Amino acid sequence: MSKFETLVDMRNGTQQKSVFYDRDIYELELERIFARCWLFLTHESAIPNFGDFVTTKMGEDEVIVARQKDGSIKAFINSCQHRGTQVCPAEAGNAKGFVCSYHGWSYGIDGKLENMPFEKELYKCKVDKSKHGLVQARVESYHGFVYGCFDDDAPSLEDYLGEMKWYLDVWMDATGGVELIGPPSRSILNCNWKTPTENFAGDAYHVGWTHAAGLKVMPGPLSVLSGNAVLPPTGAGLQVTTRHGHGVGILYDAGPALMSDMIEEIFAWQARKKPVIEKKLGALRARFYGSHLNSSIFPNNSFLWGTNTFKMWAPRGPGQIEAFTWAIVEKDMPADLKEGITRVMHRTFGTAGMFEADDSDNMETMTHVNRGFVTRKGKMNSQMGLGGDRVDPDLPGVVGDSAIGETSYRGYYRFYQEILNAKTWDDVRANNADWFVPLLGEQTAEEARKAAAA
Amino acid sequence: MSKFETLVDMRNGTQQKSVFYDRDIYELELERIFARCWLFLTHESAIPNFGDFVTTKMGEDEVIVARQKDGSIKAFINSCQHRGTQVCPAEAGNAKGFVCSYHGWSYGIDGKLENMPFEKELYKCKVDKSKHGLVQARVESYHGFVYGCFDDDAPSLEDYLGEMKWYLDVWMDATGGVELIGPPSRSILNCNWKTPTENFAGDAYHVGWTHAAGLKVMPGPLSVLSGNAVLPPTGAGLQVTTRHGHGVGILYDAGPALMSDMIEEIFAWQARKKPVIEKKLGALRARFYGSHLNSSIFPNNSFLWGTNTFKMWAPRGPGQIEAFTWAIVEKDMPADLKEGITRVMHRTFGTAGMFEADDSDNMETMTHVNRGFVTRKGKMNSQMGLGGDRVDPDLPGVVGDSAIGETSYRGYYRFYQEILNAKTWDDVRANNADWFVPLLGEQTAEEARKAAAA
Amino acid sequence: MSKFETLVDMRNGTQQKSVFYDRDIYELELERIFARCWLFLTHESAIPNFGDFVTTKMGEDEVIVARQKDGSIKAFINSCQHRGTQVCPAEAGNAKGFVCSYHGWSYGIDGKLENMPFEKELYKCKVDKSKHGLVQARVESYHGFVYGCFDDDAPSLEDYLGEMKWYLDVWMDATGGVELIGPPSRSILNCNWKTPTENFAGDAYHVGWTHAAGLKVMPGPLSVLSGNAVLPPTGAGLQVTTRHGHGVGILYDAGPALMSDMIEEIFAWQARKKPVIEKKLGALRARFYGSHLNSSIFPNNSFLWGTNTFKMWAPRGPGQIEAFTWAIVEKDMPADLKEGITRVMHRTFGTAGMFEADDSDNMETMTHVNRGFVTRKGKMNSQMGLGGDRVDPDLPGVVGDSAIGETSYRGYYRFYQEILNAKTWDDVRANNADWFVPLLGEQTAEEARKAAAA
Amino acid sequence: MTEVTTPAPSPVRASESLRSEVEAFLYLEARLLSTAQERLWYTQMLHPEIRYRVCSRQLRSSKSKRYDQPNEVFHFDDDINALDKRVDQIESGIQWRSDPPETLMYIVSNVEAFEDEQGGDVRVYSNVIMIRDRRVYESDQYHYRREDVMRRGDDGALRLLERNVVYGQRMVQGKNLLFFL
Amino acid sequence: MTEVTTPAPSPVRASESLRSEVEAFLYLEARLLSTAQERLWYTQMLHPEIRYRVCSRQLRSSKSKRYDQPNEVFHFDDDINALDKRVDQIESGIQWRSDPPETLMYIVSNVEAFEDEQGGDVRVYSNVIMIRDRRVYESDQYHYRREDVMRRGDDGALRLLERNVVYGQRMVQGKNLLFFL
Amino acid sequence: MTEVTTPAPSPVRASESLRSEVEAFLYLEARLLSTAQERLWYTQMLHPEIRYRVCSRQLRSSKSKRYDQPNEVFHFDDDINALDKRVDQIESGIQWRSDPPETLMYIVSNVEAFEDEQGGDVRVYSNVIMIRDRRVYESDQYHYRREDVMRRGDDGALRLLERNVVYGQRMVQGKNLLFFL
Ligand code: FES
Ligand code: FES
Ligand code: FES
Ligand SMILES: [Fe+3]
Ligand SMILES: [Fe+3]
Ligand SMILES: [Fe+3]
Repeated sequence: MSKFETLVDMRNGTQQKSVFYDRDIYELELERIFARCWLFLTHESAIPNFGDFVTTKMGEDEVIVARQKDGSIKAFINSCQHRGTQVCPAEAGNAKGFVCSYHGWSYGIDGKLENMPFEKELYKCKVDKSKHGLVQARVESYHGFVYGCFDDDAPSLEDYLGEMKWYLDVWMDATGGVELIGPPSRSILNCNWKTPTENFAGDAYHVGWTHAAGLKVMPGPLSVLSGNAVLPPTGAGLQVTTRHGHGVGILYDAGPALMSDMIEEIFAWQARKKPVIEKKLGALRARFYGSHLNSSIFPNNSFLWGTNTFKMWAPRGPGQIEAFTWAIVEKDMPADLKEGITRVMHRTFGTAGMFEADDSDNMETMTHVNRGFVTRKGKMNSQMGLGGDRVDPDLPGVVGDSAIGETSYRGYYRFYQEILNAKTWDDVRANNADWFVPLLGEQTAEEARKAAAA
Repeated sequence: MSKFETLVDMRNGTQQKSVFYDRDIYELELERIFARCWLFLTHESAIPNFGDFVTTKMGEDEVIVARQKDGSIKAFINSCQHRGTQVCPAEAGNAKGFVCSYHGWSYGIDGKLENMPFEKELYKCKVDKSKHGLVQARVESYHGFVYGCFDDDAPSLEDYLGEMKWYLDVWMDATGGVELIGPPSRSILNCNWKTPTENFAGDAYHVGWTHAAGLKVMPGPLSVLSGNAVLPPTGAGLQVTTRHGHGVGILYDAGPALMSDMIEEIFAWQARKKPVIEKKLGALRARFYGSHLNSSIFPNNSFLWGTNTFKMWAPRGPGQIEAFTWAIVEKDMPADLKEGITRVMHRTFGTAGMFEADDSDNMETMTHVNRGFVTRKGKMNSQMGLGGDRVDPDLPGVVGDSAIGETSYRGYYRFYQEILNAKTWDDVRANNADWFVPLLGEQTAEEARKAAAA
Repeated sequence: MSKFETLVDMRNGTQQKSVFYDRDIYELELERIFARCWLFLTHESAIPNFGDFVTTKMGEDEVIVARQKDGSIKAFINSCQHRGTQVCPAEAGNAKGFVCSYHGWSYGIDGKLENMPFEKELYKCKVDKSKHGLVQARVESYHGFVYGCFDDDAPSLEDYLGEMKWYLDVWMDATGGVELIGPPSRSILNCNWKTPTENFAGDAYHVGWTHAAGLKVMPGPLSVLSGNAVLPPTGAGLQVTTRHGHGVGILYDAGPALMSDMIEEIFAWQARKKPVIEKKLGALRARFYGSHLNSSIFPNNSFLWGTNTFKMWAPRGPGQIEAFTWAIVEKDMPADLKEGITRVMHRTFGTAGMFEADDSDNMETMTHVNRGFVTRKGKMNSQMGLGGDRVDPDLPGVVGDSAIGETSYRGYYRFYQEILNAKTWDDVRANNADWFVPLLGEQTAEEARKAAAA
Repeated sequence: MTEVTTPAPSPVRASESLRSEVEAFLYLEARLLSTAQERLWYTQMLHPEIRYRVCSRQLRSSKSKRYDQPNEVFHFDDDINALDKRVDQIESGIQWRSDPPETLMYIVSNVEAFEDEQGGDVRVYSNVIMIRDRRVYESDQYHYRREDVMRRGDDGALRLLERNVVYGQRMVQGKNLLFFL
Repeated sequence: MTEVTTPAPSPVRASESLRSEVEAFLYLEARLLSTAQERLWYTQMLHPEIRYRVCSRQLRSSKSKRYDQPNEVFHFDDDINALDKRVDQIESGIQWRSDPPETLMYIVSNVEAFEDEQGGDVRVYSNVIMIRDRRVYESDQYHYRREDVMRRGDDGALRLLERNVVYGQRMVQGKNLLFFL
Repeated sequence: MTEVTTPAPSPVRASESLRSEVEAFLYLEARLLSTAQERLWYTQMLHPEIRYRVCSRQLRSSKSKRYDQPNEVFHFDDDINALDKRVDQIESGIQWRSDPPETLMYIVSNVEAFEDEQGGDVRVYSNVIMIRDRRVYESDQYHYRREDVMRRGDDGALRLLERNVVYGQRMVQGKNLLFFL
């Protein structure tokens, strides 16, 4: 058994601290996670027209994401098939294609190799151009959110998102659709890529303490939480984790609580739209619309619905990430509401954000204390609510009945270990029936199975 | 036989140059040296009162060292048992305990987990708080100098110091006690952690040459050494190495020679106190009081008695250290004498020290030339005085009869190899009877054994 | 078969992208390439007199290169045999010897250990000084160009240069001799060391595209190439690769085309000298004199004859180099012509060079895109002209009949793989008869053999 | 957003004495911000109608004009109230990240002043390197260009009416911009 | 090459008003060079007889005098024509490396001015940190000392007659010096 | 030690002409120190009663007042004699580390001057980045704030009476401070 197979104790909700530090683990993550999972690329609204493109990262691979003539979207690696040079240094634009700055090989907007200068005169051995296009990734969209995947064997994006779709649909779809306001802010954080992801997936616990100062000075319905003065009451929220490690936490009715001078305007907007959503989805899910959702899509994509921030955490070695931040707005909002949300979102969760910076020290130190040999031999704990997780007929995924708990941590790391262990996606698929057992324990799982059978 | 077992030729006094460069060797050092030996933490005088604490490094592990209610001292790793965040960002202070900035778990001044916010409401599975305290190190003191050790199997601090105590007692104890003046200066040096340690352990040879300029312009009894103009005469000093690699070099009667405008005042102070010490310890050891002692306690703690500098060299990878520097003063000195010593000590051996910076280039280049593949295949030499080392009935340890020699280099690296090879401290203990054999050679060692038996 | 044996597909002209990124490959390169091949050190003209020396790099090893009393040149590692300190911090000078700044061991200008301070008084065990000289490299010169080699088993420099000598002789010798104008400029480039070397060895293809802007604004005979507006006509040039990976590309009659305001003066100088060279070497080779030659001597030494730039690319890990740049001038040129060439050479290919900087982005991105896990699984292509390479009775080496092609890339990486695989130079020598087979393919090679036999 | 640090439409260079006054203003501002006197800065140096913006631009080809998505992201886009909250946060006593306190140092240089068309306002260019030391090991360096507009209050003293920071480093390497630039 | 930033033989410190004028000149130059106005800089600020040099010195022992090879390498040694070509290259529209455009920021400091023996010329010392941001991830910092000579044109305006840059960092860590220092 | 770079009790801003004089003083000092003229600096710019101090502060929680150990360490705490020895060492000719010679470059900025209560003294704030190039590969950057006091000598020229450097970077990353700050 390799030393990588026991990084996570799925049943007891603990993880080796070395997962934030060890370079060998990181290399395995690149291979088994980032080269195999669906990774966020862009929102379709950033590349509406034929020839529009953005460049971004898939793990540490640089990719171009481009709108095709037929309206589809392709993604391909930003490295020339000749000697490897980057073919596009811009972050975004509209192009007919990409010309390599070294020898001028040119690629179409679909990444296919179109021209090699003086090909006829100089290439005696015919180079098969059809085999020298830029390396393609699979691309699929969900409600305009575009993801890419390097593994042909991976499930479809929809299957990969799985139970999460039921929660995403509320704001991505039932609202009439959303879009991301770019360009993203981009900044370094000296932390492991999993530290913000686990936090967004399932950490309502830190809000009152980490963000004590921000909560205190930004007046709003959550100010009372500052310094853990009070606990959200029972029934205030919910946590969910899913098949492929995605997690979501819900704080009911708290939607735009951190949106500062935009709170009232947003509440008013939501109040007007809520009836429409309720008609579409029923009361249970419509309540999510006005709630605050924190969430991560495995492996490195997070969002806050309510605070309207959308994040991608690109890894740069085990101890550093690049954070990408966009604002989420509803498509049918008036321009000044979109602008206001964007302005306030950056003020709270952007690079100069009053809440964002509170988190930095935590994430950086929890990464770098593990330089210590004895330190990194220790374990991390995510046992809050352990034993209380369950399957609910009305709520997809495994559910924790509390606004605050670590259900999503456990679910995130369960899948993390599963996919690290898997030689191929078939190994993952083999667990489809019983994936939740380690989270629930045999007994609860048995009940869950029975309930499902019934 | 692993490639790590032949880094040192104990008998011939040579070492592989790669010990200053190789990352694999460094990782082994963290495991077998820094996680097993006694490491300097602080002087008790820095944390006199209940609740006083300092933070420091044990190898690359960050630790908190705190005075307990009962006057004892505890040390524990500065990383939360929840998700790993650093719990104390200050270097020193007085605290009731430590509250993690992430979720607010709070630990007592003894490192025990005291409170998890909303524990009762949120933790269904009871987390056993008694098992989630900060990771403790053993802590023991010698004359107020506090050391920590991560290995339960290690000998006591007193046993670990061994023969060194006989030398340390002179200035640490017979003087009426000393203390360190902090806060320490802290600075980077781009060298392997063993380069300053070996130097302080046993390098009187470099003084005249490396410090030629400083000696020349700082008037005092040692100025004549500048540029190797003269050699200290026979009988001018002594070198000693000990069971666990600690070494000391003595230059008789040269005590405060480098202390610049404080020389006279210190000589006068020592002259007044010397009779007391002679009464306590006899003439032989009392002479040490007015002498200059250079020394390292294995693995990374050094001092100069006379120049009154106390050092800890914290490793930061194979090619970098953080140097901590304190001034040593006698407790019963008047305030202005303490202040003067501190001022002059920093002027000579502090971060802006006129002698300290002379050493930097040597230590940095002897580390980094080993980037060269052919360079680092070579060996280093520490054969000066080889063949002359002996055991002396009056002087604990293995002794070299000269102010200048490399006895302590050989002893330092002998133990370095021994503990790198040892699977546990039992492997070390098994050599207790014969540890000095490689240093003396069989024949001399045999005589030593006989003498000891007699 | 180790994973390092299939980095290059010699027959098909492709290479793994990981050769620019992987640290294990890099470590093997240090051992099997830089510790075994002839590496450029200096031109003799930089150290004309007894005691003159320069310091430079051989791979990552720092060396001193010094003129001896008998006029010969020695090279030795710049690391003291005592504790390893660098013994010479200057880049150049005239010295009687080198005194280590740590303890003052002193070495002669020949690297031999001459003096250890107080040796007689302090060293009981006699240290054999004759065995503690600085580690020597072999040194040989070719027309004043001095190379060093750490492997006693390697062929002589002349054998190592092999067929290249026939091309080098034209400008190094038949001109009456050349010299390098120093000191070199020195600068970082964040690229793998092979990226500029492969480029100089055989990349005429990039000139029109990469250097479009420079060509456009620097008036001269090559301006027409800007932006690939035209292709040099058939017969405009030639490419050659050789036994040990060295390559050269020739663009006929284009000599000083990039030399800006010096073009006319240089053309006039060459016109005057050409008859002499033609008399010595015949018309075929004399034409090389007024031509532009781009070339690399394996592993990391390049030059442009015509643009008169001479380069050494010292590796600093897999992703960084230090570029050394000298100007090449003919010894018998008048001082102001030498000065003008030097001035203009730095303006084009120096650290602030208008052409040099064009190349940087290509070389840096082709290195660092390989941080991407999927990216670096790909291959690089150097198939241009594959199938057309041949052996020519009049031209040493394997020849490609075109000014533009990738013959030299293929030859460079063929030898790269060969020497990486070789346990000793004997393994290389065993291929001497058939080395060109992978480049030509069996059939063409068979013809080549027959022709050679005839 | 105005193209920062390009000359204003009718650039009338201010007198040296006005430029000196402006420079002194910026030095004082830097000193207040680096000695935990943010409230004093807020009260005495800001104009109540201040617009405080910090902008990064997405990297685009200078030739591609067909792509029409916005290319600016505003890390700050604050009015006087938003700045008030930022100062409040610093003063809250429960901002864990600023205890032990951080140490800032500003190098303010290349101060140029121009008369603005709008009578009395001063348009000011400056370049800044700011280094933030915090914890034992963190030193982050920031650099940026500023275009400010200053207006005199009733008391005749200059106040900051507009701050426009062009943050040229596309990926912020200092991990956050939670300080006053 | 003149020993840069050591006092001229008869150093007569210029009046503060001349020094201010010179400082403003250097600030304007920096702004033009960092806002893609190199051509304006070339046309309006350079003297037609300009000599523009950037020099690195080989590290030598200060005691060794027997070695007589040259110790200076000139990264720039340009006259007005060579500078013209450099500006041309930037403006060519086909210099791939400068698209997306780079962002430069100069910190020009320690400006001292002296009257030169040659009537009317001004000898100017300054110290510079320049940071070049390009692509998403590259920020290279350069630092150097300058000794300039300025001369008034017929219109009375100062123009740059000599720039001598001492580049003290022996191995240039910012990978190239392809910008105006 | 005085809290550096916070306003003096009765801060009367010096006239611009005095401030310019002070700035010129600091520029000259920087130039002497970076061109191997330390002795000239010592002789002509220092006041015989100078107190020259460089201080690091231990990081403490701003709330914890119960801990009463000293929190300052002085890297320099020199009088005129100690400074003399430091200059001697540089000039000794046997300081191996300074051969080949180092190259220093100071960016002195944010110079503010105040009249001190003690008649005639000038209290001066400045911010500094200093970069030291040495050997082929070493470039170390330092940054710090200074609070100086200057006093006029009998000849009317300013001399440095007090230098107080607050060194904000707790762990000195440039490996030593063996230069004049
Ligand atoms: S590397 Fe892209 S065209 Fe050659
Ligand atoms: S990490 Fe410390 S309380 Fe959660
Ligand atoms: S290391 Fe060179 S003399 Fe000791
Ligand atoms: Fe948070
Ligand atoms: Fe020393
Ligand atoms: Fe090129």
